[in-house]
Amino acid sequence: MKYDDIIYLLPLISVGTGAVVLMLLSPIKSFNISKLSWVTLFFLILSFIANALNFGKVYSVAPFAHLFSSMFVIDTFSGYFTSIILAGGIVTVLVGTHYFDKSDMLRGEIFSLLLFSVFGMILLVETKELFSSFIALEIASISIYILVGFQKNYTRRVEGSFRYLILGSMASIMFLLGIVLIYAGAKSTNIIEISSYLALHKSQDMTLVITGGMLILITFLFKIAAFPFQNWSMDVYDGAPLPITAFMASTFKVAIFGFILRFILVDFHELKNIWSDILFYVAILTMLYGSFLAVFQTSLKRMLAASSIVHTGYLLIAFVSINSIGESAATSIIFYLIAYFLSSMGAFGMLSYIASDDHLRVTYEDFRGFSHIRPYMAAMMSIFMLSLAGIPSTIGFIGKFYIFVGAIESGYTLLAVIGILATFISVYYYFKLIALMYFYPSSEMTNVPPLKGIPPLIIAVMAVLIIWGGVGNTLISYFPGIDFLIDTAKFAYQSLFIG
Amino acid sequence: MDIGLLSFIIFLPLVVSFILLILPVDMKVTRNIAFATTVVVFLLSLSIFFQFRLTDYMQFREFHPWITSYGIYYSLGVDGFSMIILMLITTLIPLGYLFLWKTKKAKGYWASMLLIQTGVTGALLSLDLVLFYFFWESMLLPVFMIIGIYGTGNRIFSTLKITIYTIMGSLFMLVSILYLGVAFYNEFGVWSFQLSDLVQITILSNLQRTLLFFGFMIAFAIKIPIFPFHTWLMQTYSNSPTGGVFILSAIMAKLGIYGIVRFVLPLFPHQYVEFAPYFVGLGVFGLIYFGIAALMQQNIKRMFAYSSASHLAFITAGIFSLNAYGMTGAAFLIVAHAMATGGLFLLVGNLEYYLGIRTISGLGGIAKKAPLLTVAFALMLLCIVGLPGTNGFVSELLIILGLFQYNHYVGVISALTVLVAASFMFWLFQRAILVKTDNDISELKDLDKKEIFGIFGLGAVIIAMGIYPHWFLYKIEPTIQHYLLDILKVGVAS
Amino acid sequence: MSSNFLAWIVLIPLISSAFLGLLYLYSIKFKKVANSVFTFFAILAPISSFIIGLIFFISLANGATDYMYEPYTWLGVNGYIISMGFLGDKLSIFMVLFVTFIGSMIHIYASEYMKDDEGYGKFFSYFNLFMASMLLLVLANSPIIMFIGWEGVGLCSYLLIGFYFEEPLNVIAGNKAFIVNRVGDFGFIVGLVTMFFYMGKLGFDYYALQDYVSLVPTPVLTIIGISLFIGAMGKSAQIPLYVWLPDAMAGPTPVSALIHAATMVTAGVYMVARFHFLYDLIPNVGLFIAYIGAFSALFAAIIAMRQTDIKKILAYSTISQLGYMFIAVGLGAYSTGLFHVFTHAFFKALLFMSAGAIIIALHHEQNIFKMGGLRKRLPLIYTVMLIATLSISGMPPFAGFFSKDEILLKAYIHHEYLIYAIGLLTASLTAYYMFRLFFITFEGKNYTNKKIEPLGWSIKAPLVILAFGAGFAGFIGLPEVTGATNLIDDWLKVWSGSSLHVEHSQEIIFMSISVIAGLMGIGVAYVKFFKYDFNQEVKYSGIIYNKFYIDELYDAVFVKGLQKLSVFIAVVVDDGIIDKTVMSLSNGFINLGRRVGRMQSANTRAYAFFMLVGISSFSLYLILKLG
Amino acid sequence: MIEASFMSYISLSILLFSLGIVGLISRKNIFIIYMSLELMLNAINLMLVTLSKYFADIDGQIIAMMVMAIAASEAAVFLSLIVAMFRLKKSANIDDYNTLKQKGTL
Repeated sequence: MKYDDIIYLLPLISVGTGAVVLMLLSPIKSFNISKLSWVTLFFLILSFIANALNFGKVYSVAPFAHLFSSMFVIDTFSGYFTSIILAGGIVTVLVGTHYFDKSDMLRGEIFSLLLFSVFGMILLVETKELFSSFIALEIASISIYILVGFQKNYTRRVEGSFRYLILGSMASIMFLLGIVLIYAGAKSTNIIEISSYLALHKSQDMTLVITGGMLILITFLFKIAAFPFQNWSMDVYDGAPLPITAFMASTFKVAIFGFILRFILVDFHELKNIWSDILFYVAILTMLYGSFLAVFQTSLKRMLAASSIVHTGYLLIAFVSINSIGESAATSIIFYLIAYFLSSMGAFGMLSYIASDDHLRVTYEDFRGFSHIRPYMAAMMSIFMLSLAGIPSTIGFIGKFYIFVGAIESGYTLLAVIGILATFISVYYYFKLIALMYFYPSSEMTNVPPLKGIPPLIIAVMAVLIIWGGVGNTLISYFPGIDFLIDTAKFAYQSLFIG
Repeated sequence: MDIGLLSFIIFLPLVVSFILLILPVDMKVTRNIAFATTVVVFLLSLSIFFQFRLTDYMQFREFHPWITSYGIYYSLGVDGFSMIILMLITTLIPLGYLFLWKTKKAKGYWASMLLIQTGVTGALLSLDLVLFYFFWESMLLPVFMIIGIYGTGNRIFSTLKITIYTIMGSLFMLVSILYLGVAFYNEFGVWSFQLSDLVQITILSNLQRTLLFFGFMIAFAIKIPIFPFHTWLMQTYSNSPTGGVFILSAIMAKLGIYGIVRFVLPLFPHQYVEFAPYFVGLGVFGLIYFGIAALMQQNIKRMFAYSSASHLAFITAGIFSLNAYGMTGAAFLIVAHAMATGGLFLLVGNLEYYLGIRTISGLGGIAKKAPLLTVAFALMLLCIVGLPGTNGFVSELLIILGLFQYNHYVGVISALTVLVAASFMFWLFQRAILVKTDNDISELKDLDKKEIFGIFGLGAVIIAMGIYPHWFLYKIEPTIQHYLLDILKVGVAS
Repeated sequence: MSSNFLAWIVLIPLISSAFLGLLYLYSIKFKKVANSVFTFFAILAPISSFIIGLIFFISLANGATDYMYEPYTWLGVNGYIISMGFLGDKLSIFMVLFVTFIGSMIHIYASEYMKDDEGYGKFFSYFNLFMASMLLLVLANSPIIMFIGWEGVGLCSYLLIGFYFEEPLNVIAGNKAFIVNRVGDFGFIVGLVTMFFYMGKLGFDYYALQDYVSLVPTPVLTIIGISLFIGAMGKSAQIPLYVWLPDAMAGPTPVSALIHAATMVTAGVYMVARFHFLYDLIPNVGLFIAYIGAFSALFAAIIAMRQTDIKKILAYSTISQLGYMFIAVGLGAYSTGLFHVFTHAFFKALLFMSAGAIIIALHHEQNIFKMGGLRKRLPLIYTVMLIATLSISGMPPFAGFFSKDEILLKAYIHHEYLIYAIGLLTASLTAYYMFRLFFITFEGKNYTNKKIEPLGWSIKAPLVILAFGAGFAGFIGLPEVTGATNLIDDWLKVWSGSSLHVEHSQEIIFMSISVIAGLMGIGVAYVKFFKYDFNQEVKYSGIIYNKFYIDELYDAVFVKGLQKLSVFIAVVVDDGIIDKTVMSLSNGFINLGRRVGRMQSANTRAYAFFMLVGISSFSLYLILKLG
Repeated sequence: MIEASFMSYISLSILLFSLGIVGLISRKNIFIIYMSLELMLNAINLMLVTLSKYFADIDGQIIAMMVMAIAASEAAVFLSLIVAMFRLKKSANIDDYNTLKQKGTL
């Protein structure tokens, strides 16, 4: 057996070991939050580097194929998503530490749980086999359940966590049921085998497999909070501690998409068009529902939660328009995920830095005249809002541009129009915040954190990235711009179909 | 890469404003540097004006790849029409600065003004539709800021209203742009959003073209604004600060017109011709409708808002008249009206600065106190009214000619313009400026040196363009003829 | 004399106006400038224009061809060139002469009349602008350039009528003048545009138009003719657009003199004469014009009979006289009309200026019933006023007699007996109300014993000069019965129209008829007012005194109507309907969102149930799909 | 013979699964909700085992084992949360936990 495959597993391994190590370290009193966070960072960055080693080229390997019976594949696609997930973890730690420090009941275990969930997510985007993907999903989800409800003396936390747990396990049961049905239909749970089976037996009755696929799809829709299964997200996002919300809203969604894209593109592309009609309506309803919820929220956190539903809708537009014509739909998802990751991570992160969940700067109104107290923070916040609203000169615009082009290209102009409408509605609730921050004379605010330390730096970096992603171009040839991102997304897409 | 003249014109204000925002300089320095910048830009555009060749169409082209994977290019160019508007913008803004000089606004105000200039010139000069949309949207933010932060009255509401309203329109335009791009891709197999490429699309059905046409038109109709989409205008104008309303009325509204001529006409000539009657109708209707509405307004800014709406409707009618007279006249009226309205708003800004916001009935007796201001006011007013000797007359005459050629009855109705503006403008002049009332205007000061220079500079241009219009027109003329070719093609085709 | 001096005729007053304006601003902003400076430059302008005009006149008289000067291309669109051009033919030079001459007189007069007014400089700046516009109007070589002057005149009338702008009434009068003129201009522009597209094939100056006019279908010509005449109605204050003229009295008296005598109101007549080639082809329109003129003449005369304000009376008399002029030009006898314009310029200027003299002499008293017995106290004014009154009443051998009589004759010759009758009636009415004015002012018991302001030479001199004009200006247009040549018909040969003839015996009869008519008017006036007793206070009332309530009618219909409509549009339509719709869309959406938000009930079982519904709907869809 | 028993196993598991769903939706007590979730899981396990028996390959049973493991881990989270909740509100009624209810609705 060839051991050089180990390099491909390094990210996974380092995160896993990190998780275990942190679990062991956390009881030790001398390791306070900040120390632990540095340890966490060490492992995350280690695996990030390990992942970045083979970046920018199209590859696809199944490490230790005989050992794992090629349950895992590590290709550009997974590498791409892994890097986003790891970045999510890193940002969460960097930005969140400040939050974890000042809020009680958050002890070192959270970092180990965080790493576990990251581990699960990486696994999720690398797996090629349904049941192992189920396990990965469960690893990620369960650790997140715990993270949400970690502060067990806050009702909202525990309640949110419990609701998430019940509905989540209901969803995963559906997932399991789907696996079982597919197993019953295709006598296998390996994606490649299933797809070859489907290819071979086109003529036969596929009801079981299709139903199973549908159930898996439902789970996916649940996890990304698409329309009929979106109710939990508002409560859970609202109930969770802010950094965790950020982590869930951006990173987890990315991982899920990574999995389902592989699932759909590789495995079920034969049968995809069976679902395309219903997904069409799901996308529309998701966007509408999200917009409806978002327009009247007073709490920023809930607004962002609702808006994340809308963004799910945008992603679903691209998801629907994936088809044989052109790769732009699929790649647009992969690209938009980055855009959304940066924006929402930035917004939530900023919120988690300057606000607290229940008493400090919760609602829109609490931000009156914020720009006079912290002009730069206000500017960053505005940048995130603009990017979320998809205003040009932010990466959010390019992402939307990309998605709508894909939709139109594959003939879903109506979806594009509705997406546009949702965008236009979103302008209202994003700009409201900017208006409040800038248009009011400065009001006295209690203990606004200063603009120094690591979290603001990270957030600023993300803001810069957003702008650069919006305007950056190939004029400066050696510096990666929009084109670079788009090309990487294309590589990731292509790598799905080799080997 | 080499930076062309146009890029310089576009991005100099942007760079300067960022530097100013970051550096810890106080308001005065910011203001002076900002003014210097605009002057430099003005000189640059002046050089363009003089280097402009009548022989060929698009000039000073710049062409660099931007988002190559989607064939989006950073491509700029200027033709006679955009050149005259560029001149207008770069001339107006410094002159406007002279008026805003004394406003005690933070540095953000001046920085935003510069940003607006960048957005406006960028939208004006870009030939790639995505690039155009890019500038078109981003010029909204500084306006949003200026009105919201420095505005008065119910500013936040009206700011959100204009922003959302405009963005709604431009999003429809975005869809149309994307659709065109995809259509081009489907037909030619490469991505491009170049105007010169997109006009070659042939595969679109008539229905699709019509829908896209309206996708574009709604954006511009809201910006201009054309009749049913105008309600944001009045609130915004009456609530925004002098600088904001100056920019909005004098420059931004004109860009809507410009967009129609630059993009809609070449992209959808058939629809342009097919729907011309409706827009001419809307235009002439709006001319009279807004004119009458202006009559009884109590707030001067509101009244001017209505009056500019009326003129803009007239311009719209002009560009849809499908002949050289109408379009030249429209181009000319864009300039004339921008100058006059801009000047008027600046003067009203002066009144507000000294006397606070007042209704018309709260003013009066200004003429005795501030004769220079009164003279300037009268000058601008006469240009609005379209009195011979001002460029207002030339342009209105040309548009009437064009509309008459388009349809005699429409032409006759549009000739009512000589009555519409006069009716309320002179009444306003009587009540607000001339007649002595017992309102206290002791705070009022007459124009200072800078303002005299600014406003009478405007006045001089207005008169010059009225007495010797040809010298300004012959540079637009070939471009207009070039536009007409599209229409003629349609005439041949249908 | 090179033709580019034509431009200078216009430019000199223009430059002086601009210069005076700046000087005035300087003097009020920084340091006072002496009146004498203003006076010098102000009076220099019209006189020098007059001299240049005179030179042109002489050279034309010596048989030079028409002068044409086109300095630059004013407008060139679509390869169609409209150049800024000046045309010096017999008509325009003729107009230039008397406009500048009368203008200079009024300038001189005003230089004293306005002497202690702080708006002195401004006044003359406006005045010269007025001259410049009028001269541009006259000298223009194409309708568009003419329109520039045309509008300029309107603007100046606005400025001068509202000269004392702090009084609301003055400004309102100015606005009225401008707006009503604009109504006329609307017609003018329509005519202009139509002309441009139907007659302008060869070019747009008068020659080109004249060459092409024969190829234009008559209906089009009719439209053009009528719409142009609407413009003339506005400028020359004919029914129904005459209402601004009486109010124009708000301005200082020299302004009234300038507007009524020399410049503005004659523009309409000039325009019709200028377009004679057009109107020759559409006699029906000409007839229409003639009738409008006739009725205006009568109407104004009737109103004038009951007025008490001296300037108002004169204003109505102007309208009435203008009616005569339009009768003439309408009937194609342009030269006759212009002849009356010429004579009228003299005696009307004279009347106004003497009225002005009286007014300042009596400390701004304008009500004739507060005057009286001024004969002894203002002998000079008495004399010149008498001349002027006789002249306007058409008494031989004064100027008015010849022109008016010739007009009536022309009316008869063209077999327009109704017009003739109206003209005759108006003549006697004119005689009546003018002498009424005259007797009440100068004869009768001395009513006011205010002390009289002494009048300076610069008021007296112009009066005397004009008095000669009013007396003898008629001799340039002697009727042929006298055997002398009619100089003016001779000069304006092109415009003299159809030269129908009547026997001299008949002609003499007509003369005597009109003289008798005039005498009757005078007689009545004498009986009623010569020994007018001021002790019983005059109280006029009734429809005539109230000018047939026309102003009230216009006000109620147009002004009030528009204002109501405006409020309706702004409040009901815009705010009430359109904006409400827009806002209700957004608010409706938000409220819908609030309703949808109920689904976030934080009830786990409800959520689960909702999920289940989703799942089952998916399955249902699948069942339907797979069959 | 085997057919019939196979179908009966399957139908039994379906029955259990439906019971689980119904319980999940209709019952208020958090314990019972948890139990109905477990019921569903076990129904799936039963199905898996039946299938692997039917296909005569071992995968299904292995999966069933793993599912039990996962169910156990979920159980841990569940129970701890239930304890925490009960501490907070002294109520086992799921409907009492609605602090996250959407405010400001019509």
